[in-house]
Amino acid sequence: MKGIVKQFKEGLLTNNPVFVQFLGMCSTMAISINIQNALGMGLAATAVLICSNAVISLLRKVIPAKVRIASYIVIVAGFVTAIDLLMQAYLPDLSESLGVFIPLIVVNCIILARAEAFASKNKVLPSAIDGLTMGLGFTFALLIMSTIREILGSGTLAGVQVMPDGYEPVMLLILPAGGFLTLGCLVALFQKIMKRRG
Amino acid sequence: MLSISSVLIPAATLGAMGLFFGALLAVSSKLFHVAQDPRIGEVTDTLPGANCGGCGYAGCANLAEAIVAGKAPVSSCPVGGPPVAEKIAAIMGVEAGDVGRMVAHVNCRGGDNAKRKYQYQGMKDCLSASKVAGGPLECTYGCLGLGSCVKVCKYGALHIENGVAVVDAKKCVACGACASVCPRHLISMVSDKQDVFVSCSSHLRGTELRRICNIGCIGCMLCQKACPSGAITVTDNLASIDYDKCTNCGACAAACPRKLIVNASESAPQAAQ
Amino acid sequence: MSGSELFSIALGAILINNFIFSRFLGICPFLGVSKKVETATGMGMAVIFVITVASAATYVLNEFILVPLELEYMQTVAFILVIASLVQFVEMVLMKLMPALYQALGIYLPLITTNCAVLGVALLNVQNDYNFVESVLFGFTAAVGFTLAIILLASIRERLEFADEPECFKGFPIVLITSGLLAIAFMGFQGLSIF
Amino acid sequence: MNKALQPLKQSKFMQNPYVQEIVKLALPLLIITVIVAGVLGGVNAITADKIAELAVQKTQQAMSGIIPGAQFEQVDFTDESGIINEVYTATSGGEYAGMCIRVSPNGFSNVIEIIVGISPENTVLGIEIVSSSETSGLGSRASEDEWRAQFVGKTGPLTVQKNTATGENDIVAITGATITSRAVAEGVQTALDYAAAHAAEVTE
Repeated sequence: MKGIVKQFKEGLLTNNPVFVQFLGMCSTMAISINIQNALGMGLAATAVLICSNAVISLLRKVIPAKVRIASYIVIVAGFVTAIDLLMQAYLPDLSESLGVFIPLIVVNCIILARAEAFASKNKVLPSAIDGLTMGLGFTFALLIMSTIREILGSGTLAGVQVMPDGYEPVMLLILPAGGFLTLGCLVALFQKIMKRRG
Repeated sequence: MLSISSVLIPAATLGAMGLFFGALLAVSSKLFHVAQDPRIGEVTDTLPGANCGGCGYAGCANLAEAIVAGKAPVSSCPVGGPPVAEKIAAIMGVEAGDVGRMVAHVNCRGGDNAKRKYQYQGMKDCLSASKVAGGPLECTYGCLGLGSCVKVCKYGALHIENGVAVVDAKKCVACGACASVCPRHLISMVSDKQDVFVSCSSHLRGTELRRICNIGCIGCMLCQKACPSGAITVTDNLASIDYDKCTNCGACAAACPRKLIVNASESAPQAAQ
Repeated sequence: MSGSELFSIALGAILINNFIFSRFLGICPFLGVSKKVETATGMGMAVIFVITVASAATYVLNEFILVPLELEYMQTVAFILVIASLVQFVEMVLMKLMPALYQALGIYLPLITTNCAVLGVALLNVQNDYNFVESVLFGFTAAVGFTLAIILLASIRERLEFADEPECFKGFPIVLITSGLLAIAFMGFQGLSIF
Repeated sequence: MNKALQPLKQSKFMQNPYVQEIVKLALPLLIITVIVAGVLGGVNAITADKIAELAVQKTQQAMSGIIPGAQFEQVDFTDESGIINEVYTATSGGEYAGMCIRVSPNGFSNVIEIIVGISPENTVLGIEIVSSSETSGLGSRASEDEWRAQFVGKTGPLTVQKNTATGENDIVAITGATITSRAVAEGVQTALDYAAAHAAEVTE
């Protein structure tokens, strides 16, 4: 049990995939414009992470080293396409707003990094839990990013007008450049907190 | 609906592609087989594989090659830390222990004791400062204390104490980043078992040196006479210790009138006056 | 497809919709490998080499295998299989035939498989249904855009070593802020359009 | 299993190192790709008709939004512009009530699907953005009602203006999303041209 709590703490805080390991930043910055996108992307990525980590650690002894990367990616791509198709059929509006970013989960560095660094070296259950914790860490980072960018950038939160009418939204935060700036400040803040807590 | 063909066709096409690429990789791995030290593969696997570049190399395989070729120390992976270092040491057949932990050491203690030629207000970087008329210090060998080594060190093992860089042996992993960035080349890698050091690198003659720094080596040779094992010799107005012969007895530190020979085992002596 | 159309694809991919600053593809290697200019150039060359070959390969694959068999939904899996094997194959060939070039590109080749830009280009080629020449050109110019961005950032980062930014901004945060400013600069090209 | 493979293993064919390497590497990859492809084939078969059904449903909804109470009948079409996907004729109460054309111009980040309703007198009855993944907060504001309402009643060549609409056929672009606004205008213009050219052939 203790191991799992440690993994959760690691996934969300000390070893957060976005703020500490700097993985998966392509989708973090591009998607985090509003909360629904962030939540949708985060949960889809978490689902893929759990399944792919579990399956990869199941097959880790069977896959020879030379074709390791190719087979991992095919497994991950298989899961992503399956989830993409299911989403298009049963969650059409979410799938439309996530657009081109669902296929890009395949090459989202978090999934392959966790598969390579963790799943290929550990048993099935820890790998699945690692997938879950890293996925939640990723969603946690996405949510923070999107709350800031949506409130300041378009004055709404989950589509609901939050800021007073006189508020002139900071358009820059919605644009790509805003992604870089917001993530930069967030990582700085994160490093400051982690440094003070030793 | 779920018909057989709608499952068979994709399975067949992708299976054929998988086979084709698998075969391509297999044949090419045989055809283009390059004799490579198998240990590189093993070391790459033990490294975390995040290719973060924290060790200064462009990725883990690159670092593995450097370690196997002996160019990089066993413990240069910051992310992996000691556990990974031990595993790599085992692969390399080198015990992490017996190689002796190397530690960086700054061969100067001038800092605020050294006289200034001018008040430097440029970029807080030793390299840039040393370009301005040979640096703000009268002494052309001494530490400028602007902290380029502190900035480059990824483990926070260096800090500036009254004008001169000091190494915290516990945190230092001997990655050599500070040694390469210091424009005066004052930082050398020594075994952490060595306690006695000459903390000066100036070859100026005694009279000249007395004027510009009150704790520099004047080449009076007293230490050379006092040393029982002949480990310390004065060459070109500067005392230097042969670390293999030195037994850390501290006789030279006691004999030195300028108190600049540091004996880490006792508390570091204060400046001369 | 007339010359001006090709030119507009090229200019679009390099400046207007630069792959890093406005499409957000390939950020992980972009931030990871841009410490020094020559490592960045090495990465840039490797990316140009692989993306151009990958665009050609994925176009051929899509046009002659996936579309006739109505397997469009398999695009992602098929493309990524091709890219991964292509990169590994190219790495082996280079290691044997051109060791000097391999040393230069060396470690960046496996890094590229996990690069979103490569798959991004392949998918965008299909979406804009470019023909063969347009796809290869789009791949090539997208990679040139990537290289331009990574070299720009690498040269700035080398000077960043001497700036004394606040303690918590050291490392990645200051790099992200710099990329943000570069992205703002690249936004200036948005208005550019070719007729 | 191993005993059964024994004869095969001894055969000369298997001794060749290339073949052994191929078997060692290609077999796992083959197995994985076949399984993954099989699963995907299955998932696709299940979801294919659901997705198609959803698409048709969405188009119907959009079209009845533009010409309420009309029946729509798909008509085949000759498409020169390259961005027209479908053409429907609308008949309400038995007589011809106009045409709905689905166009998909290239927007800023992706293709935008629009349904343009055109009255028999070749004026725009209304437009509906079926699908667009433009940057939300900017390009996505194209689907807001008052911006789309600008198109209603327009006939002539549409021109996109940055701030104020002076001419009779002007459309005010969304601030910060001129590329999306231009794309939508281009889509509507193509539909208008098509309707004008083919109105006669459809009504008889």
